[in-house]
Amino acid sequence: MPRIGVFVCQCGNNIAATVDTKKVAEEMLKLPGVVYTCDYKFMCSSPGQEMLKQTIKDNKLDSIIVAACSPHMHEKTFRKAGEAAGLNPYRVEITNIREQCSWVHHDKTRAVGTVKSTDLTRMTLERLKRNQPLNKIKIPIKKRALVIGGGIAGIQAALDIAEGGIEVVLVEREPSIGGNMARLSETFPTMDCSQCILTPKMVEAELNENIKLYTYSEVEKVDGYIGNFTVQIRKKARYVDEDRCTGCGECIEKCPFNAESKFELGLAKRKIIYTPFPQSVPNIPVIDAPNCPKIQKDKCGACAVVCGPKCIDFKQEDKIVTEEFGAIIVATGYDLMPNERFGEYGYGRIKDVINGMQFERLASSSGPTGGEIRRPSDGKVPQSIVFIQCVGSRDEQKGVSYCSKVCCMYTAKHTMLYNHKVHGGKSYVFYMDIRCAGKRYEEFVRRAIEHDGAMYLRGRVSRVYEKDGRIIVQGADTLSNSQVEIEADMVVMATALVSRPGADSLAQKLGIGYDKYKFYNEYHPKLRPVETVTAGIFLAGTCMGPMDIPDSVAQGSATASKVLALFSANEMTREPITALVNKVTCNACWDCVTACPYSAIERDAVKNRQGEVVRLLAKVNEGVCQGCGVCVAACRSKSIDLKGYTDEQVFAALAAF
Amino acid sequence: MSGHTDTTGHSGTTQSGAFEPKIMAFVCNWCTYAGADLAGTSRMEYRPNVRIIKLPCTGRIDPLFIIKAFENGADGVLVSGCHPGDCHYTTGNYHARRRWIGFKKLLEFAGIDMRRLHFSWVSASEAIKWVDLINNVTDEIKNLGPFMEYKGLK
Amino acid sequence: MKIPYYPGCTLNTVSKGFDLSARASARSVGFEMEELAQWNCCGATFPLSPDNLIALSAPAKVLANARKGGEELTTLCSVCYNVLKRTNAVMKGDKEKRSVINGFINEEYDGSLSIIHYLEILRDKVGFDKVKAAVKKPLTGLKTGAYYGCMLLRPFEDRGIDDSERPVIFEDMLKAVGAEPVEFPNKIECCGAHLAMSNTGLVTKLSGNVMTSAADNGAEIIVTSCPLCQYNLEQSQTALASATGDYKPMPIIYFTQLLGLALGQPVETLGFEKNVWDAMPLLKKKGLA
Amino acid sequence: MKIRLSGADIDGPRVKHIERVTGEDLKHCYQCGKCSAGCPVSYLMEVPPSRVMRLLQLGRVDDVEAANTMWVCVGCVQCYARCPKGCSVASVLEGMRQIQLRKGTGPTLIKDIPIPFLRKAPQQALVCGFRKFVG
Ligand SMILES: Cc1cc2nc3c(=O)[nH]c(=O)nc-3n(C[C@H](O)[C@H](O)[C@H](O)COP(=O)(O)OP(=O)(O)OC[C@H]3O[C@@H](n4cnc5c(N)ncnc54)[C@H](O)[C@@H]3O)c2cc1C
Ligand SMILES: Cc1cc2nc3c(=O)[nH]c(=O)nc-3n(C[C@H](O)[C@H](O)[C@H](O)COP(=O)(O)OP(=O)(O)OC[C@H]3O[C@@H](n4cnc5c(N)ncnc54)[C@H](O)[C@@H]3O)c2cc1C
Ligand code: SF4
Ligand code: SF4
Ligand code: SF4
Ligand code: SF4
Ligand code: SF4
Ligand code: SF4
Ligand code: SF4
Ligand code: SF4
Repeated sequence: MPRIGVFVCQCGNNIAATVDTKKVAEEMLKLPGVVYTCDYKFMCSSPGQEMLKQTIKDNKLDSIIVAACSPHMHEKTFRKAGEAAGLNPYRVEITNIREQCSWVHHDKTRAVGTVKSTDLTRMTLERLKRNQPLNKIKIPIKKRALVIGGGIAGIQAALDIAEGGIEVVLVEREPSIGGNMARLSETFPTMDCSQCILTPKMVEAELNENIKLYTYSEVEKVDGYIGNFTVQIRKKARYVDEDRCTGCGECIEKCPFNAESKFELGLAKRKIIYTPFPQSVPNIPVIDAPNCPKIQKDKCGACAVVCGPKCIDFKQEDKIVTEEFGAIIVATGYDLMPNERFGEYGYGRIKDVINGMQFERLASSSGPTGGEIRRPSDGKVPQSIVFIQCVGSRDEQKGVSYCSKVCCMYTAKHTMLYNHKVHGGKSYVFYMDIRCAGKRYEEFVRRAIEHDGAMYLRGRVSRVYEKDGRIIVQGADTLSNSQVEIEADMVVMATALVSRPGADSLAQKLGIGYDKYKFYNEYHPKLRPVETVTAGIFLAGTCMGPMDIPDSVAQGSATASKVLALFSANEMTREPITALVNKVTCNACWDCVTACPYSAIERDAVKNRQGEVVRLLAKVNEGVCQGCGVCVAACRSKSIDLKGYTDEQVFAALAAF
Repeated sequence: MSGHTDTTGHSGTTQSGAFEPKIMAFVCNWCTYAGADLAGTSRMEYRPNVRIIKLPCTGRIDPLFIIKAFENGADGVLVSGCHPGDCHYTTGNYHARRRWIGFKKLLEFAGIDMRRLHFSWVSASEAIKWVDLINNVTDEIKNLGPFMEYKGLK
Repeated sequence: MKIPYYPGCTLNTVSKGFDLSARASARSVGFEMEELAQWNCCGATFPLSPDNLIALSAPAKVLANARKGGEELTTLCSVCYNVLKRTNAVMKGDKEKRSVINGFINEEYDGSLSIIHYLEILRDKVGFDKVKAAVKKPLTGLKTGAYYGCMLLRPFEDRGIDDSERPVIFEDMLKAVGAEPVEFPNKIECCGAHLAMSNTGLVTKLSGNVMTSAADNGAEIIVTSCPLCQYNLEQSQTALASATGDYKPMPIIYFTQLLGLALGQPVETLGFEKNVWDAMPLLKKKGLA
Repeated sequence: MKIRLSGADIDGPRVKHIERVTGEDLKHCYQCGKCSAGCPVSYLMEVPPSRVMRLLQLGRVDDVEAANTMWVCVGCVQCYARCPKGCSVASVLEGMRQIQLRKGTGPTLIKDIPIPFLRKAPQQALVCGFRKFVG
């Protein structure tokens, strides 16, 4: 027989005014299993808690009910008190007779309130009788962090975490970290040179003892859960021994062959053995294997000959390394929508129609033209440039429905750069709306218009074609209500920012969600903007949607502080309200697996001694389960139950109703 | 021991003898339960006929709970959770809703008048909505009279 | 290979040369165009207002009849192609409209026909490489502007023939027969279409833009797939030539006429005599006739 | 110009009628101007395509009906093919033309067709023209 105590709180007059607490206590004492009841003025006061503890001990109670205010108020208080008196905290249950009774039923005769309080407490009692003691789940935390993607967001996250004394592995797909920001010329709204503010951070990331860089690498497989992830990383063959290479660049110098530079977006060539750009971090070249005649046909080998430390290894293969982490930050960034989709703008047909990122390269002092604006076709300095905004953005027919958020600003920036570099050059901007809502952004655009003379035309362009060596741009100016035609030397398209190819497969490896454009989903757009539904995995930067550098950096730092907070304890405790599979009855229908919003249920197998699979069954990963109970309702064979809210408990409460 | 206790010791009627329905409410912990709490802290008044069972999420609600509630003497059942898109567990309430569609047919088959079953969304800030909901449901069930189909089953 | 063929009213009358050269060319590259036993005018315009179902009954009737004879239907005229293809999409995709239209025409047609343009047959079924192999007289050095107009390409969701902004199917065909396709920006711009009836000034202007654009890029001859385009371009050249002194009119012909020439059909059977601006001098100059 | 706006015009029966006949939802148009930019006869129109959409959004059916726009539109569908929102000004204009033709209030543009045209023009031009201008 259980030994249950029921404590009915008066809350001064808050409860006692409309509930006869004494009567409730007396009614409870009549029920089987209840060995002690009382009512008390202020249960949560120190004397109240002391009384509670003492009574538990004196009467050898094994579980208690406190009939008082909402569990959202004092459940923790009383569980703690119970625990101090030697009870399992989950054997302490609350009945809410204040918010649900005394405060909402104002019957001064106390009849209504007393009846309802008695009913509610009786229901709690029946639940409590079927209560199992539960223990908080303790999860050890592996205090190392993984950052996937070495753009500005990922670099910032890694630096901040390292600053907090925690080890970080930064995995970058390309041969160098830096991401898209490395391509930019000057950056809005302050017009600092991108390289000047980015390079020091890249170098710092390389030198920081707490940061391990895996460039030219990709995440292959992710297992585990918050605090305990196991990750396989593929280090792609560089054909250069990273440990011995001094970065002298001799090999690059001597390599006789060229290929198109991906970094320069088709505006320049690079060698077959190359670093993407001069300030690459690490400054270790890679060989572009598909284009290297030595690797393909055993011809050449010049680089190996000139390399002093002999670090070229044409036989190098990909390597898989396995590492363990407590948290993962995803910062894989964005791409630009392929321009080919927009035939009406002449891209692909007309050489001098380029996109915004290509313009960044032309304007960058480390770019293919040394920072002079010269058009790709003949190297001439363009005397007029038409900028087209919203190319692919806000275009649900051929592009994406969202606004890319940064292109209004960078187009204004482009007109300024152009005006500074080409005196007398005229820029025209076709826009639909000017969306520049950041701090000092509106002022920035007005400067482009008022000071740098950019001609803004409200409307879209419909046709771009060549005539007599010039580019004819046919658009509309809806403000003057007319069709306009401009003869230009160059056209720059502000194409939409889109997710990276393969963003979805990475998300599937990580178990995080993404939207229809394959941008990653945050847990809550306002209140948990850098978390994902998968505990321990965080998001920073443009992998979740278009944003500019200030936002990307803020998010990088935000994820770092989340990780540091997580790592500030040695282990995590979690509410033990999790699902549990009945191994005997589970028939492996996997309904629960598909129902679980957190992918917390795995397909497990029972094996015999020979290691053969005897049968399959579901298994809940307690580290991941959030205790929603969706699986329980989904299971048709009643083989999975939710601790603390078991079917048995609910039915018992119903029976007492 | 079952049934609302009342001062006369009879179940289902008040002293005055008028029919007082018993209403079972299944609510989620995060939204509706908090909304009901807010009604309390705001000292709003509503009909006393409802008894709440708190669950982590409406997605936890097994259709059997509802049948059991009727079996145990409920005259009406109320299910309320977070608004679509606001679920604390992201998609729990979608699962719940999807299940209800099939479940409704089953309930009708089981002889339960669908007017006795109410679904609603009440967020943590919608105390007024909660109060209105309880009052309306209580009045409606009152008009329908006691649920007799299952009486005597137990 | 036999493919059911809908000529349409224009090809049956004023543009007979288009029809004949296409049939003969088809035979040279290995397929037979089998004219539908029974057909009526398609209406020559796809009604843009969706409530105008009556206008869909004529093309639907064509489709229903064609379906009785096979699963495919080919046409030459761009307008017929456009009207039939779009009507077919309605019959296939919109159950409600389908039943109303079927009610009008007293048929049970479900949109299961596949409408393919002659050029698509050459590209997808025959293959341009096979066309190339069948060429007897390569049209070497013939600078040809391929004029697509509107109806082969738009609107994009029903297109099928090619990318609506950057089509190449015509040029690929011209390359296969050894001609030199000329890229010109106005190849997908409108010629003025039915405004020929009410506003010749406008047609002259639009067609003029097309032709000057082609001429500026070096075209000596223009090919089309649409009798109305052909008519508008031809008719506009007189006015164009007198308005701008340096514009020299050029022949505007159907693509099948060039195809037939390359495949070795006798030049007199190709219908060049019908053209206002004679192609013969040019072809002779190039040693092609 | 000053326009007095009223809900009765904006959501009025004439606008709704146009929407029903043309199958277009005028609200979708966000006035980017791409249709006007690409329309080959835009320069001739008293009200260019994007402005047609705007005036109709404002409930100004008369202003559109009074303009030559729907009678010079060649039906090339360029506006629709390139509209980022999938609106078809071509359909709107055709629908409005149909409304006028059905009422018999449209101008008679093809009273007298030049004989040489009749003799030489392709059939399709006649069929199409009559469809467009006579209804
Ligand atoms: C033309 C243009 C001009 C701009 N100008 C400005 C400006 O002036 N000011 C401003 O504030 N913003 C500007 N921006 C926006 C700015 O570029 C972005 O805000 C910023 O670069 C986003 O950084 P990120 O780290 O989120 O992404 P990225 O820079 O894209 O970095 C992501 C990194 O992750 C790597 N990666 C991707 N997938 C994987 C994978 N699976 N595994 C490993 N690594 C992976 C990528 O290789 C890349 O290095 C501009 C954008 C454009 C297009
Ligand atoms: C009409 C309106 C509608 C909005 N709607 C939305 C919306 O739908 N969605 C959305 O995302 N955002 C919305 N916002 C923006 C949103 O309100 C803000 O982003 C958000 O509230 C900012 O929070 P905060 O903490 O920065 O500042 P605040 O909310 O202003 O909080 C600052 C706090 O600091 C206290 N304080 C100030 N000085 C001192 C001092 N010296 N010492 C101690 N305390 C001090 C203040 O009393 C205040 O409590 C809206 C804004 C407005 C004006
Ligand atoms: S425990 Fe709750 S109900 Fe009791 S006195 Fe404290 S606040 Fe009031
Ligand atoms: S020559 Fe050798 S050491 Fe120098 S950069 Fe090349 S690989 Fe490195
Ligand atoms: S072996 Fe390859 S990488 Fe080396 S120098 Fe030759 S081409 Fe360049
Ligand atoms: S930021 Fe400006 S240019 Fe870019 S999509 Fe949005 S509105 Fe268009
Ligand atoms: S309780 Fe919720 S989170 Fe846990 S396993 Fe079940 S469905 Fe998944
Ligand atoms: S739903 Fe139930 S029976 Fe099916 S796998 Fe899950 S626990 Fe097992
Ligand atoms: S192109 Fe479309 S959205 Fe843009 S103005 Fe024209 S109808 Fe409106
Ligand atoms: S269909 Fe009419 S409105 Fe549209 S682009 Fe063509 S001519 Fe202009």
